[in-house]
Amino acid sequence: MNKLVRIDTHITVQQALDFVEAPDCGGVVIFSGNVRNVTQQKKVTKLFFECYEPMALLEMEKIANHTIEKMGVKRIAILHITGEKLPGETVVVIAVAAPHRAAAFDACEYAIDTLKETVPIWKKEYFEDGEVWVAAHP
Amino acid sequence: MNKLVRIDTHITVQQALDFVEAPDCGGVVIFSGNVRNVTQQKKVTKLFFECYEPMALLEMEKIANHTIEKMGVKRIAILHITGEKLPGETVVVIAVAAPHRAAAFDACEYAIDTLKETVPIWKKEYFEDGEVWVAAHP
Amino acid sequence: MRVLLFGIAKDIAGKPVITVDGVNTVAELKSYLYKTYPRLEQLRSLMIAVNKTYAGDGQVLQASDEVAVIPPVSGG
Amino acid sequence: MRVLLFGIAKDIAGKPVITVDGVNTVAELKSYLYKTYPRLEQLRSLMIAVNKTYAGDGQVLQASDEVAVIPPVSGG
Repeated sequence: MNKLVRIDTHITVQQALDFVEAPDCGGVVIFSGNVRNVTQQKKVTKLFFECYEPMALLEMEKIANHTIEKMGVKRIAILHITGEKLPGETVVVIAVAAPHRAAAFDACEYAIDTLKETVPIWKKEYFEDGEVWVAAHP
Repeated sequence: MNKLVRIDTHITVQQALDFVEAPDCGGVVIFSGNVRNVTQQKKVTKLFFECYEPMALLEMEKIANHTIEKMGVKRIAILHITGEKLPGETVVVIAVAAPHRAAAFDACEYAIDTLKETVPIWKKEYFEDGEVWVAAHP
Repeated sequence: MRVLLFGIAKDIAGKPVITVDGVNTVAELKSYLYKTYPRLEQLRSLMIAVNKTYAGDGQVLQASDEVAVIPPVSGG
Repeated sequence: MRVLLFGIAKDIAGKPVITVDGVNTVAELKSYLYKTYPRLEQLRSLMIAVNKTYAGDGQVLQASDEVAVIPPVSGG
């Protein structure tokens, strides 16, 4: 297997790294996204992620396939959490192994950019005085 | 401290990640370089890295400073091993935390590209039938 | 036809699943949704997924399809 | 003046430190090195570091400087 897509309540960089690392690829590029403690000058108390899980997994797999078929990637892991997270906790990890590091950088950035545009996952930010679904309104 | 540069006999992605992660940055980009088992169709048995350590640390620090002062990076860790390594083992790790992920990708790629050009570290590849200092000759 | 709702769309409808009858295409479903839940029109975008794939307005809906309302995504 | 050697330069010289006298600039040091160890001329590049910083050919050398011969680097 050259791709791993997973939605879980807890994910780590190490899981993704362990999946993609192999002695035939010299370089691994990883993106790790964490909950920020402040957004638009407001203190974030927690986040909640809701997933349309079967479709989200399919969209994550499309991203993985594109990087392998078109971008020179050997192995890719795309992990996303679901449920509640506190500031500092990891919500998404993408790890890419490729023979050429420029390809690994390009594919990892493509994967996180595309995930944020197409994968049906929704983030609700909780503040001390309320809550909001992120990016829902113009 | 917003930068960590280290040359050691053993390094891990987790060390670099632990240093740069903080709740004020949403994204971390990591490059991890490993010993490949094959180079130019020849099986690699081991690698040996020699460092001019005090100068290498200074050059690594220059790279770190540039990413923080000019590329929008909040924290960066640059780790490189010295000594012998086997195929699959990690020889370099660069982790970058930035408020904007595009900046983190750019800075991480800049850091590894520049490290390979300027930092006085030399790699000797061992094959079943000999050994060679990498990139020494045209 | 059962229609799944997520994120803010679920909050606006007040439930995670609604039943919609008499719509034959994605466009007709959207019209029904905007009429029934006007606050959906204020969202930055509204996509419909049919059988776990994004669907264009012209796509014909079958009773057996898995249909879902996808408000603006914000993963990662 | 003590001159440190690394990587393939150390192998070519057969030792990690050499003593060089009568050179006043980086250019003169390089000439001395090429004359004494002709195989150094076959390298892809040869840099000199003075006090742990890359130095241009015109840089003047002091007896107290930490001088190092830097063959093509290959870290990472």
